[in-house]
Amino acid sequence: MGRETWINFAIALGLLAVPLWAWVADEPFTITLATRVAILALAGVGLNLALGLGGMVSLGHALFFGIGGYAMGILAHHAQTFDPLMEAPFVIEGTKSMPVIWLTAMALSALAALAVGALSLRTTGVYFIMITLAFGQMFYYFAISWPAYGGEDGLSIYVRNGFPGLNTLDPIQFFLLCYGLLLLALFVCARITASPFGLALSTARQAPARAETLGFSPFRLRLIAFTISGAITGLAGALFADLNRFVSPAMFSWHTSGEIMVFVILGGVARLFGPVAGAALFILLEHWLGGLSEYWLIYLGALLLGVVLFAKGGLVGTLLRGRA
Amino acid sequence: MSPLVQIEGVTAAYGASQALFGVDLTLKEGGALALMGRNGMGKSTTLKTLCGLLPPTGGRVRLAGVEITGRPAHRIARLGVGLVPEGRRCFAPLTVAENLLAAARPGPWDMARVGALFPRLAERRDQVARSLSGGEQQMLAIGRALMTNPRLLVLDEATEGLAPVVRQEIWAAIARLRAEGGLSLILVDKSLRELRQVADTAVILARGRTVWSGSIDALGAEQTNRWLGV
Amino acid sequence: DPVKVGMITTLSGGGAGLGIDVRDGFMLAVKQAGNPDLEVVIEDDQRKPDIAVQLADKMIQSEKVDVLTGIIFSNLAMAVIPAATAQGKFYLSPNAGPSALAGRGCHPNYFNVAWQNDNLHEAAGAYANEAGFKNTYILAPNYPAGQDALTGYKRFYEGALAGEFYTKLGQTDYAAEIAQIRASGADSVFFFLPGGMGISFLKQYAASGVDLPVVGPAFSFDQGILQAVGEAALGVKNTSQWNKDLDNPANVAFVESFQAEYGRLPSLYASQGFDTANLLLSAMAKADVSDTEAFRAALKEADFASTRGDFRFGPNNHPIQDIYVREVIQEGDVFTNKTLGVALEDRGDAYADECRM
Amino acid sequence: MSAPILALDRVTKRFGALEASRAVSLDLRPGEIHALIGPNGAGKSTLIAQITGALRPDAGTVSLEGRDITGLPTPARARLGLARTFQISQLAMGHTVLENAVLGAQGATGARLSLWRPILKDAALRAVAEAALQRVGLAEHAGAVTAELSHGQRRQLEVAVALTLAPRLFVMDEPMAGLGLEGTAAMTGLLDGLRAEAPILLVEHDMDAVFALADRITVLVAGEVIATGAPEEIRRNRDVRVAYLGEEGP
Amino acid sequence: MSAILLIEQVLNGLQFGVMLFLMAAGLTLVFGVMGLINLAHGSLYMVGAFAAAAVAGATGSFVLGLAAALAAAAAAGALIEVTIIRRLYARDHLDQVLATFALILIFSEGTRWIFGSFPLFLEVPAALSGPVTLPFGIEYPAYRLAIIGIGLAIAAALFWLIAKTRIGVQIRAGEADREMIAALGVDIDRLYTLVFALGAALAGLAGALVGALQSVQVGMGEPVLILAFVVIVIGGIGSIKGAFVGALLLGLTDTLGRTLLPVAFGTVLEPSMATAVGSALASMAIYILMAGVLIFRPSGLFGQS
Ligand SMILES: Nc1ncnc2c1ncn2[C@@H]1O[C@H](COP(=O)(O)OP(=O)(O)OP(=O)(O)O)[C@@H](O)[C@H]1O
Ligand SMILES: Nc1ncnc2c1ncn2[C@@H]1O[C@H](COP(=O)(O)OP(=O)(O)OP(=O)(O)O)[C@@H](O)[C@H]1O
Ligand SMILES: [Mg+2]
Ligand SMILES: [Mg+2]
Repeated sequence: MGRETWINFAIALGLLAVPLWAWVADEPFTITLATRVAILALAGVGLNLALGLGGMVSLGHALFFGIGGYAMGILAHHAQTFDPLMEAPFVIEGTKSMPVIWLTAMALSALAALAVGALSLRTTGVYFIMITLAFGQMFYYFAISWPAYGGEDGLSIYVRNGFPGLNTLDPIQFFLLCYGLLLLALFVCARITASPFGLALSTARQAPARAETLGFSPFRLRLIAFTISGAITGLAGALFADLNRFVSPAMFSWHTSGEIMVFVILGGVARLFGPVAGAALFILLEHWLGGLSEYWLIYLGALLLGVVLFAKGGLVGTLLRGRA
Repeated sequence: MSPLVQIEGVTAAYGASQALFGVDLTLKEGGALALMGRNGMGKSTTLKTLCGLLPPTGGRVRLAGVEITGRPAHRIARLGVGLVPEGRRCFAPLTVAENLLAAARPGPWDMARVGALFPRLAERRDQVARSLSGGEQQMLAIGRALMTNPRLLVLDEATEGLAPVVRQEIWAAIARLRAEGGLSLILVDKSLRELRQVADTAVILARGRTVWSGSIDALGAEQTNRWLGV
Repeated sequence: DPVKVGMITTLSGGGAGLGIDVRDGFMLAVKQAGNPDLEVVIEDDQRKPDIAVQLADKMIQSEKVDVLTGIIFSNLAMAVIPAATAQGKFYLSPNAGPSALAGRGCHPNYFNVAWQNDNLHEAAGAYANEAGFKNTYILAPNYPAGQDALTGYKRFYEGALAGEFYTKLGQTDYAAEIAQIRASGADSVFFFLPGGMGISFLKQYAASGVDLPVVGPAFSFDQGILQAVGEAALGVKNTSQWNKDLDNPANVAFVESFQAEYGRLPSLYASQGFDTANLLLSAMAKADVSDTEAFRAALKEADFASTRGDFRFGPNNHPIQDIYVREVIQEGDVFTNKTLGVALEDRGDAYADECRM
Repeated sequence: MSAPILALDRVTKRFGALEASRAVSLDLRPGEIHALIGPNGAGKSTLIAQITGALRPDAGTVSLEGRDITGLPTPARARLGLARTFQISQLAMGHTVLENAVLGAQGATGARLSLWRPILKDAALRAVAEAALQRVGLAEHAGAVTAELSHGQRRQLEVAVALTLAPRLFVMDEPMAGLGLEGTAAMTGLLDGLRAEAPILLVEHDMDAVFALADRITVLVAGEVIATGAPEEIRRNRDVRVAYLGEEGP
Repeated sequence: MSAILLIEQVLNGLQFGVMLFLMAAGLTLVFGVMGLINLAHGSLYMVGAFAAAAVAGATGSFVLGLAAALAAAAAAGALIEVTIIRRLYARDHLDQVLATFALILIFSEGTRWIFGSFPLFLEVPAALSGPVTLPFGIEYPAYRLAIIGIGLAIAAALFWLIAKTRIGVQIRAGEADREMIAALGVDIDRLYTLVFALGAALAGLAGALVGALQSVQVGMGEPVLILAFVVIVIGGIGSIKGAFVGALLLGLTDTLGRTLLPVAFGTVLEPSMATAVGSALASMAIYILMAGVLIFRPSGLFGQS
């Protein structure tokens, strides 16, 4: 096994060990934090597919995160109030079943990613960053002012959704569920990276003209990757909503996009476990520094700055170099 | 009088990988030196250390007796070193005129004189560099270096990718620059024949070291065979 | 038994001023009471709903608090309160009072110590009738609180509307709206634009030369903000359940001690924080927090000296109180408010009927 | 005479006032190396861009084995068997040498891209890729990251990737550029052997190589074909000597 | 809606556009010309506003406040350029986004630490307060007219600086190839520090000018930053002309969208519904505009592809 594999293994194990310890020690909040890490890492894994492998610097992934969140919120809200989502031409009922919600969230965010990608991928570089930001902002303002599902106040879901055979209200069980999905997504991403598609995609990132002369259309490759990326981030959004039992337009805000991007960069762009390491570090910092001072954001800023300037390749990259 | 360029035991590295292991080179004022060697032997790297684009990790570089080792590139350039880099590196979004203007410093070389040397550039004054053909870009790179009014012109593969006529034109231009005097040259090129006509001394590099130096006339079949593969 | 309070409030970023005032007011009362049984943990929500939820989880799961309080903004309140009360915790709201939690979503463990969100707007509507406004132009940002504001105003206002306008949330340039107002033939303006939006609007309104009378809720005219608006606000009427010149002993003492402690005049929010802490202390004196029923009943009695005078809870645990009209004045070089009179007496709220608990 | 693989018929391209291709007609027949030479700025790269699909001609047609491909995008042309090398290496610098070659082999199959099966585990593709690397002499560098290759090795890899496509024809833009004397000789040998597999349209300024390799030469000046013919005819052509080769030409 | 009102709204749109241009000008300098995504540009805007408010408050002079804004923002800009930004030019956009995102945190909380959490006061100078009467009886705030004037002057000066001067050419050359321009004898480091400080000073000036109309508070730079990005992306990055056209387009779209859309919907929907839908759409209008422009012109109106 390569060095990176060992690091990945250690990260995965660490993320599992901490909440298990917390479970034994009866520290439910630590489990909640770990769940948060797993879910945000999942969002980052989604972004990393577009960003790291495909070179698409999207500052609009909050859009998919939010769509996933609202898919959960709206379905659960209708199940909670017992009025169907739609009556004509056929009835769609709300649901509290996680698998159904997940599939819906992924399908909707994939669809959104397909549409946004088809339009945005005509641009490149900074323009791409900004057009994705613009699409995110459109949804943000729409969600704020659209009164049907709470507008800026958001939607509260009083009881966490269910998964067959599990008690999702038990923090450790919900954690394991999220953790399992994270590992699954990581596995899928690893396979995609090693697949012909993945190789063609990263060739299209590094030398687009080369990909074309081998018969691959960079646009199509990117669009497919962007769609998958959106679906994964959408799934994370649905889980995040379930963790908080609440959705709000804040999920659509550009800060959210920025934070997901920060996880990826902090951990190491295009590193399989980069987003996991990044999300874990970020949540830890937020948790610890928050208690230090009212002006803790200054320290967070300084730390982030330090990472960009002095730890190229993010956390995973630095670990790799440190041992080399 | 101290020589114009004196490089002694220079070593240099790209990150962790060392590229130069001890390069020595001397060029007298008004001379023309051919720097030779196979691909990847350190010719361009040597020129980068001379121009300040890559700080040497050891050894010394002197220009007209002044030690310039490790000085920033713009300081060295202002001492009169004009670089025509490998791969042209024209400012792609700028027009021909702007490319020349960006480099201009007072002296005999100005827009008009460069235009006279390369009429094709004068015709394309307002075309952006990225849409120039390869040869046109090469001319622009030379013109741009001349606009700094250097006392030493460093040409790294200045005729790469040029049509034979243009190549001849450029060699003729180089020869003219030489004949007018005042300008010293360091040349890297793969055409031995032309180098022999223009240069007076030669230095051969292999694996980042000076392995041979002397008058270009002393460069015989044995050396070219052994160090250049012809 | 000791009571542990978790305060989640906004201490950094944009809305930090409000959270800091609530915290300072609250802690002043805690300090004055000197009750060793009361412990307070304070955390910053950064005005982000998901952070607020995470902090609430932390307070409940790992700090094991009994009572939560502190949230400033309605959207954060919606994220935290239903879950907290569902887990058997008490929530005392020092500021936000979204209608969803006053009506069908009310809960016996949720007490609002400030107002229901509509209250100050309703009072503005009532004042408008009194002032003889016949044709008001009303505007608010396009989000739920803004929509509620206009609804609240219209609930009591009897005149006609010269126009009804929703601005973008966070908008800072109001030239277009001011031009609409000028052209609308209105005889008065009602606006709800909290925070920086209100400051911008008032400055620009003053410079525009339109001089129709303006009325609004206290949020854009409060102590923390007025200095930044300056003369542009002079003379504007605004509605509030509290003012620093209210002449009751609790308030006089509060204003004095707050100034002594923090070196600035207290704001609306500070008074709400102060009242919230005193409500909690009054309940602690009567019942043990581990006896939920008794503690709840003790809270409901609201047996404390409120800085705003009479204070009691309605059937949905929201205040029934007087709401005053104030005018912005200048005292030396400080801009502040003077109470003019009562706009709505013993006002409860419009949603109490929907509350079943 | 066998039917041409590639045929250009009065291809015209304008950039504003400049006519970069003026009714250019030329063809490429099986088994030949057809060199395209001309002064800098004559329009060679522009013509190549129109052949490969990066630019669309304003008028005229490009056809491949009798089929009109003027409107096809680059990837579609590649799938029809058009392989090109670039004047400036276009390689995935972060990938290994083998990965660059394997992707070419994948492209040659024309199969839909799997998102699941690891490409390096595909023995058939690997065999094609390794054979191509072997031929250009890069076999022992298969595991190296491309960014670590020397300039000359990158040029070799360019050719190897083109080889993996098992194309109907090669279009090569200055494959000798930046190669040393030794490298040029090696590349000349390689191209010489290649023509048996598929014809080559070769743009090159190295006249020694051109005259050593070409079966036919077309000379482009100011966007216009001024001569086409066997190397000897071209060498003797007065116009060509004036416009391109110069009096001291080989 | 009457014709006079419509004219007035167009004027408002133009004025908002010019205001946006003031904010976008510095950003496009740094962002387009030096190839750096500076999310912290909004922070420099905030620094200008706070400096102006503090100094104007202490001295009572708006002009001194403006000078302080220019100086403080330029100094802050030069400081971060030398210590941090300089290391980012060679990095990809991603690193730039993260590093300048971190700078936002530091600036915002640092400002709050120094000035507290409450908005500061900054007033329009007495000479320019109140309205002036324009033809057709339009009453228009004098201060806003002054902003239009300043904005136009700055637009012209910048355009000249970048397109026509040797320094401008060298800056652009430096963006294309930093190492090369240094090898030609230009001290690109110092040049970039100057340009960055100039961009920062423009942001500070904008902050101070606009701060007198709006609220001077922590975080005031963020919404502006996004708008400014939208402006320069619509116009085409690196083009001062593009920033100018983009700003006016955006100002008009936003202002007219805000006022006309609710009216337009009022013809088909009941009034309160129409205002809600109309203003919801209006708040998205500029982003729709930007997406539309980019879909048809992927590198903006005046950008080079
Ligand atoms: N930017 C770089 N990063 C890392 N290594 C480099 C870099 N540039 C050159 N090298 C390495 O340094 C060594 C010397 O390279 P240099 O470019 O000086 O050779 P050269 O003699 O100019 O060759 P050529 O004739 O191909 O231009 C080579 O081994 C090369 O691989
Ligand atoms: N996009 C463009 N816009 C304007 N002019 C262009 C553009 N692309 C190429 N040209 C011009 O068209 C002419 C032909 O250029 P091309 O690159 O095809 O020449 P070439 O024959 O390949 O030259 P070289 O051998 O130097 O590479 C040149 O004069 C060039 O300046
Ligand atoms: Mg070289
Ligand atoms: Mg060419």
